Amino acid sequence: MLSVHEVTTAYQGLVAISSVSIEVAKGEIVCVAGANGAGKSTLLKSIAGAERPRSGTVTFDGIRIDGMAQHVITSRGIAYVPENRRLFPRLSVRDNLRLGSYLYRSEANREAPLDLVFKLFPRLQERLEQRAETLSGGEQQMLAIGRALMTRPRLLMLDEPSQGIMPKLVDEIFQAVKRIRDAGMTVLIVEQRMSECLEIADRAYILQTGRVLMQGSAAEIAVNPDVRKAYLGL
Amino acid sequence: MTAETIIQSLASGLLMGLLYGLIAVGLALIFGLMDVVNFAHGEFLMIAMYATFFLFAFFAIDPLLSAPLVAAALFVFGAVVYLLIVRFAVRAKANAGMVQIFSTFGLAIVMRGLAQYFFTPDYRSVTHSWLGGKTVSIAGIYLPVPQLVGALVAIAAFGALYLFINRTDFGRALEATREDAGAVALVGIDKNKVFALGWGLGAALVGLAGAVMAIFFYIYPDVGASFALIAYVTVALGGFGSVFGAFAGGIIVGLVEATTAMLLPPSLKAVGIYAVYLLVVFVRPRGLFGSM
Amino acid sequence: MTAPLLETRGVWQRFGGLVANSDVSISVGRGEIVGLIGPNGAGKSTLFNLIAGVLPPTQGSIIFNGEDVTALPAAERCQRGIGRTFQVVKSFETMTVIDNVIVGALVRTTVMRDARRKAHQVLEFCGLGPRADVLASDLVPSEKRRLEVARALATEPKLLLLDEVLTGLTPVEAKTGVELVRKVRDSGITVLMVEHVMEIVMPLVDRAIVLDLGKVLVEGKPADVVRDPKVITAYLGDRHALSA
Amino acid sequence: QTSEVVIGVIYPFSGASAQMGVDAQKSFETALDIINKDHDFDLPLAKGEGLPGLGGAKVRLVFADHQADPQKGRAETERLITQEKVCAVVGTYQSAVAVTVSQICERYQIPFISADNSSPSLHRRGLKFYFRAAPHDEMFSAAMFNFFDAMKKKGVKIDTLALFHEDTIFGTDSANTQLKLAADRGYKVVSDIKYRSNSPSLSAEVQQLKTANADVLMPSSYTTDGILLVKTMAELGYKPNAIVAQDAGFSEKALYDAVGDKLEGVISRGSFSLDLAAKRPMVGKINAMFKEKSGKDFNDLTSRQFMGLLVMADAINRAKSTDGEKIREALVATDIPGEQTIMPWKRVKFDEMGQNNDADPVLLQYIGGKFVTIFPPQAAIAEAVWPMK
Amino acid sequence: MDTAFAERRRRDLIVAVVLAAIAATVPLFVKDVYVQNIMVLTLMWGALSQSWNILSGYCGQISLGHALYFGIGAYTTALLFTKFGVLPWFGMLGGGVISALIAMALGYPCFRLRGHYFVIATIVIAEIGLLLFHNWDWAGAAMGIEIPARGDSWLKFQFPRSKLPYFYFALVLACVAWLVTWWLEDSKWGYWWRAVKDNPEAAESLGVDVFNSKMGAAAVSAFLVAVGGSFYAQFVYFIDPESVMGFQFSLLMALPAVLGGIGTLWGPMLGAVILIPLTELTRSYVGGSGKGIDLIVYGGLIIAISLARPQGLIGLFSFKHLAGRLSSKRKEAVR
Ligand SMILES: Nc1ncnc2c1ncn2[C@@H]1O[C@H](COP(=O)(O)OP(=O)(O)OP(=O)(O)O)[C@@H](O)[C@H]1O
Ligand SMILES: Nc1ncnc2c1ncn2[C@@H]1O[C@H](COP(=O)(O)OP(=O)(O)OP(=O)(O)O)[C@@H](O)[C@H]1O
Ligand SMILES: [Mg+2]
Ligand SMILES: [Mg+2]
Repeated sequence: MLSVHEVTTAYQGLVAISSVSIEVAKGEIVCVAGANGAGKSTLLKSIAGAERPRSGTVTFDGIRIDGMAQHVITSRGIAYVPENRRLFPRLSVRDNLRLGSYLYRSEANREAPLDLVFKLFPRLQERLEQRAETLSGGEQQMLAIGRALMTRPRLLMLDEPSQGIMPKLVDEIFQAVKRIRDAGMTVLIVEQRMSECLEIADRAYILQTGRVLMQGSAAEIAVNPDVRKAYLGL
Repeated sequence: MTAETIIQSLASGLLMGLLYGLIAVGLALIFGLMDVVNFAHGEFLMIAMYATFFLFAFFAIDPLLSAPLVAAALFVFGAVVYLLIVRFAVRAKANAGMVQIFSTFGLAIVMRGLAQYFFTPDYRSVTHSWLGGKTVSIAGIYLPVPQLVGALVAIAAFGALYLFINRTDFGRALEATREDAGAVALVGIDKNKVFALGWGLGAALVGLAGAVMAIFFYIYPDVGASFALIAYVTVALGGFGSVFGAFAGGIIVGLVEATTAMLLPPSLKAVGIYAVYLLVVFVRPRGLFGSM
Repeated sequence: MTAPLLETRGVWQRFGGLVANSDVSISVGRGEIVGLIGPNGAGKSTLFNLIAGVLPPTQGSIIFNGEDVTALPAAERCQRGIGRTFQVVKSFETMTVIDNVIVGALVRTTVMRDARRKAHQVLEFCGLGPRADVLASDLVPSEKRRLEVARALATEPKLLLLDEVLTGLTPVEAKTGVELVRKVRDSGITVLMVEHVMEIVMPLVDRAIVLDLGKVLVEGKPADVVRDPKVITAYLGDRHALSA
Repeated sequence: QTSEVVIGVIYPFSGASAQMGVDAQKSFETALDIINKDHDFDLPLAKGEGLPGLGGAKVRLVFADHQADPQKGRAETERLITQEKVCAVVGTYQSAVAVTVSQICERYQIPFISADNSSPSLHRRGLKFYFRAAPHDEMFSAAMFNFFDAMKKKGVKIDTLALFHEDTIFGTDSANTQLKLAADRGYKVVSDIKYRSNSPSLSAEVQQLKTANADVLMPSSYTTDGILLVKTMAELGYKPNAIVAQDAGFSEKALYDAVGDKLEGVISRGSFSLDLAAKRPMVGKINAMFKEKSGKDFNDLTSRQFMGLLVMADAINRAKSTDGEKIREALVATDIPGEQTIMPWKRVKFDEMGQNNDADPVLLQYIGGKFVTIFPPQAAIAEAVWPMK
Repeated sequence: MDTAFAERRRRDLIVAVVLAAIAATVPLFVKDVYVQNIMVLTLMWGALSQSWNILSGYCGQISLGHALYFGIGAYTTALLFTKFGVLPWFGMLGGGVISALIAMALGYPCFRLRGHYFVIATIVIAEIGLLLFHNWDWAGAAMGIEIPARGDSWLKFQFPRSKLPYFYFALVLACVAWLVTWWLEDSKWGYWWRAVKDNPEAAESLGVDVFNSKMGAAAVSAFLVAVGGSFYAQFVYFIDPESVMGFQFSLLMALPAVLGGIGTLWGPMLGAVILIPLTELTRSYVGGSGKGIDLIVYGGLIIAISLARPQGLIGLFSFKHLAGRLSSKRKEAVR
């Protein structure tokens, strides 16, 4: 479904990822892990169109999307939840969610995803009229994921969704990701909580200083001794 | 001072206030809601008035009829200004506010220069129009018809804008783009399209105002300057982000102006407006109804 | 036992109808590392804001170092020795990393040379040394959080309030973070920290306070706290119940 | 001998009063045409080409824009003198700018003709190089009060006056003079309204005028405010017995184009009147020349500008030199009889302060779409219509 | 330690000294008074903009009402001199002090305001000042004040015949404004101001006295601007409310800083050096046509510069800023 081929992206000449290739098949949950600064976020940005790759190609459903404007990529069915969330701070929770479904502006289209969001994060339903900026850190994270779901994506990309989320909910989020996948979406997820993430993922990639260090099924990666030592701290 | 004088003054003030509102409604959208500074607002009004004038002078189209035409022309103009100039100004991350101020200030100067070049600095007026010079008098209180119509247009424009902003997804998209122009792409919104439409709409509202103003006001390249500051104060007084605020702001400005002129030498009547603005924001730093 | 460094006495914070903190009374002793945990939206960051003086509490008082600081503005509390980080980072974006930290150092000295030296020390301490001359806006999120810590440390606080500064780190890196906090404590600074990652909190803190729905739910040794059924249902969830 | 004489002309060519500058430009070009080409008018320098005193040297004008800013006026004057080497300067429309322009001219010993500034304080500053051929506001206002006195003698009731003036130098000066004259001659000023120029609305002001309901309304306003004033008066149903205006906006074509229908019978002071053409046919012909350039008839301002340049050129011609001091001497010696002007003046002759006291102002009344002279009696060609319409 | 930083500051100072020295010799070669006039204005606007930059550039409190302080400086000097014979040197100080006090008195309520509310408050306050002076008969009202000039005098700071003394005074003024900025930039105040501009809440948490930082910036800024105003009165010999307090003045004070680089040490001077000659020359050489071409050229250039270099022209002179600009272009994209 998504194919990233030999993508190199740089910030002002500083290469953040170089010749990274990954594949995501329809219905998969793919986890990308790696140390801080390894280039995980950069990879997602390059796919989402927030950064323009210097070279390489990104294809989504057989169509090249690198070089497309970010909003066009979103409208093609890729939802991206960035690390810093980028909510609309002075708009209410309700408006943030409504904007998520801007592309499918009809109440009928809204209901299903909205139900999903409220089922995943009932807290949001209690906070509908509150401004996004006054939400607690964790609530903001829920809203960011919720908003992305409202775009009815086929591919959902999450950058460290567990950040700032309480333990009980972390599990729920990963379970939610699973349910999201079961609802027909594909998920590409960047996570530090590798052990939890690998539990739900089908496949995983490990990045190191801008390159793919390792790839394989989640189960393989999870038992790999190097990974356990270097990334799981075991 | 007789009661009649006072009532007449307040009535005139109210009408004038609604006109200020009409002039400010476009600004309430661009400046108030979209949070983009447009220092050329007065010049937008100026070209709208010229457009009305020339439609009248060459094709004998009455301002009432030409108002939609002028609004449409201004819509295009506003969108083009956004795409050619403002788009780049809002993109500046560092001191975006100043960049907006000065690029639109530059635009204002250019527009005045162009108006002078093409239209000469002569003072123009729409001499005969259906409404021009007509007055209704109720119990000794005179209400000029053009201003009355202007007031109605103002109320309609505010109502429409209010519904548009608060009831449509486009309105929400506009606000979202203001909040974080980079993030709207995350929900598939093209910020340039949204903002170009917003500017077009704002300018179209100025076009309406210009058509109404042309009925009873003189027209020359610098005419916008007289209204620009008042429009700014009107929007800020009502509070950023609030359409209703700008409407209320206009009425308050008109009434305060009329009242001040009764109490102080008329040359100081603007002081009343400014003082009320200061008082309001000192007490409520977000203006009367502002959300930002 | 000496008087605690920080005490909140019956602190309330309401936002309209919402009660973010209700009757919170906690105390933090000198030299302690105290963990403040609790569900999302429990009112932890709000409590930090009350302690640091961003907001005046609706009710209640805050005693720091034996002095009632409830009425003091944030800047003066900083001078008294309360340093804090923001959960949603607030760097000075147009300034370089070193300049960000110098702002903090200037509370203690007005001699620029000293402030600069101090700032460099702190940056090294936090591992941001090589990024000193980068604009803060160019930092990645995890670096920004470290900058928050560095800035706060530069004010030479007696009490440091850390709001989720160790999130987003791989377990290995989190370990370095944990070491950092220990070093901070060893240099004589008392730490009150919010963190959701139990693997970090549990080994690090001397004591944990659990907030739920704005109230103190439980308080005690970390090992006891994580076993508390109330904490498990409200906060940790079943997985942790098993592992504990 | 010099083949070219350069004169600086300094006006607002951009900004709110750009129109004045542009009209002035046309007027000066008309005067230039008369000086440089051969015309059969009984005007100084009309016959023959150029300045005979300087071997037929042609006059060239350099226009400079002061944007109504005294500092810029000063800088431009300096530039004209030092770079363009002008030997004389004519200006400026705004009185505030005339202050600094005349200072600079004084400093460089270059004669300055204040063609159309009417602020009375200007010539009283002990300047040697300052000249004004036209009347100033005191003279204008005096003429108005003479007229009132005369009307009263005829039994017209004129007791109360309402002043309506803008808040820059022109309006302030004018109102001060009128207040003083009113006090001296026993008229009661029932309303003295100073308003901010270019106000977006004048309803409050007009309301006060209406309440005061004086026998005569005396506005001192520029074109923009004049138009708005008249419209607002109509809207609020205020119709004064008489309006006697201090020129400015009330001599502008734009104002009559806009609201002429509401101004039947308005009286304005002026120094020019087209009906002089009946007595002096060249006035009509010169007016036609100007109209061809500008599309407008001469008005009070443009006629004064026209005369300003002519007087200056005449002095340079008689000085037979472009030396400032010599020109000044020639200006001091100026004595042009009224018939050799396009104005209803007695003559052009400067007093020791550089003011021409023989420039009799006239009062004109707007009747049937044009102005007729109604005062003073020796210049009048019609009786005043009172009350207006 | 941090020698690079110390090095850069020293280099700035040396460059400034060299530039000032070069500037000081220019009038020896350029005798044309018109050009000299432009140089005086350039230095004056540079100094004004540099002073404006302290409050608005460094401290981030955008004021479009600085004409008020300019006017107060001009009026204090002119009134003291014409009414009481007080020498302009004292008037200059007096005007500066009065302006600084007024700035603080106004800052007291205004600094609570943020963003556009603040900007509009500054505009409106200056406008009130303008209207009051317009109607204040004792101060000449609309008639303005003409300062009688009778021959050269350093005591009275009057030189009807020469521009040089004005030039050197303006040069000193510009140098003082620059030095004050240079000095403050690496002081507690400088850091506080920038912190307040970027994020007042974070600044407070780091012990920054936000309110007093703004007050300090306002006072310094107003003082220097008022000195500039009083210089202007002496230079032009005539002031009236419109010509020293008009809104245009406030804008023009900000413009060089914005074009050159707001909140930077060199931006205002650089902006003035480009903008002022441009303004003067377009007006002088195309303004006389009456067709508004000067406006088109001038306005077009402002648009072009402010869009092409939103960070200011100063970026052209420094690689670091150049890099910063490139990155900021992308910043809007989601990270
Ligand atoms: N805006 C930027 N400007 C300059 N360099 C950047 C920028 N963003 C990221 N980088 C650099 O690119 C590299 C990869 O960053 P990236 O954010 O992709 O890493 P990451 O794997 O997501 O790390 P983390 O786990 O901390 O989120 C890092 O070295 C970082 O310093
Ligand atoms: N200014 C405000 N107005 C209204 N509600 C607010 C405001 N600030 C916080 N809240 C609400 O108060 C509650 C407590 O928020 P707080 O930020 O203290 O939570 P927290 O414990 O830090 O949560 P997290 O772990 O998710 O960061 C939340 O529900 C939040 O939505
Ligand atoms: Mg990342
Ligand atoms: Mg929190």
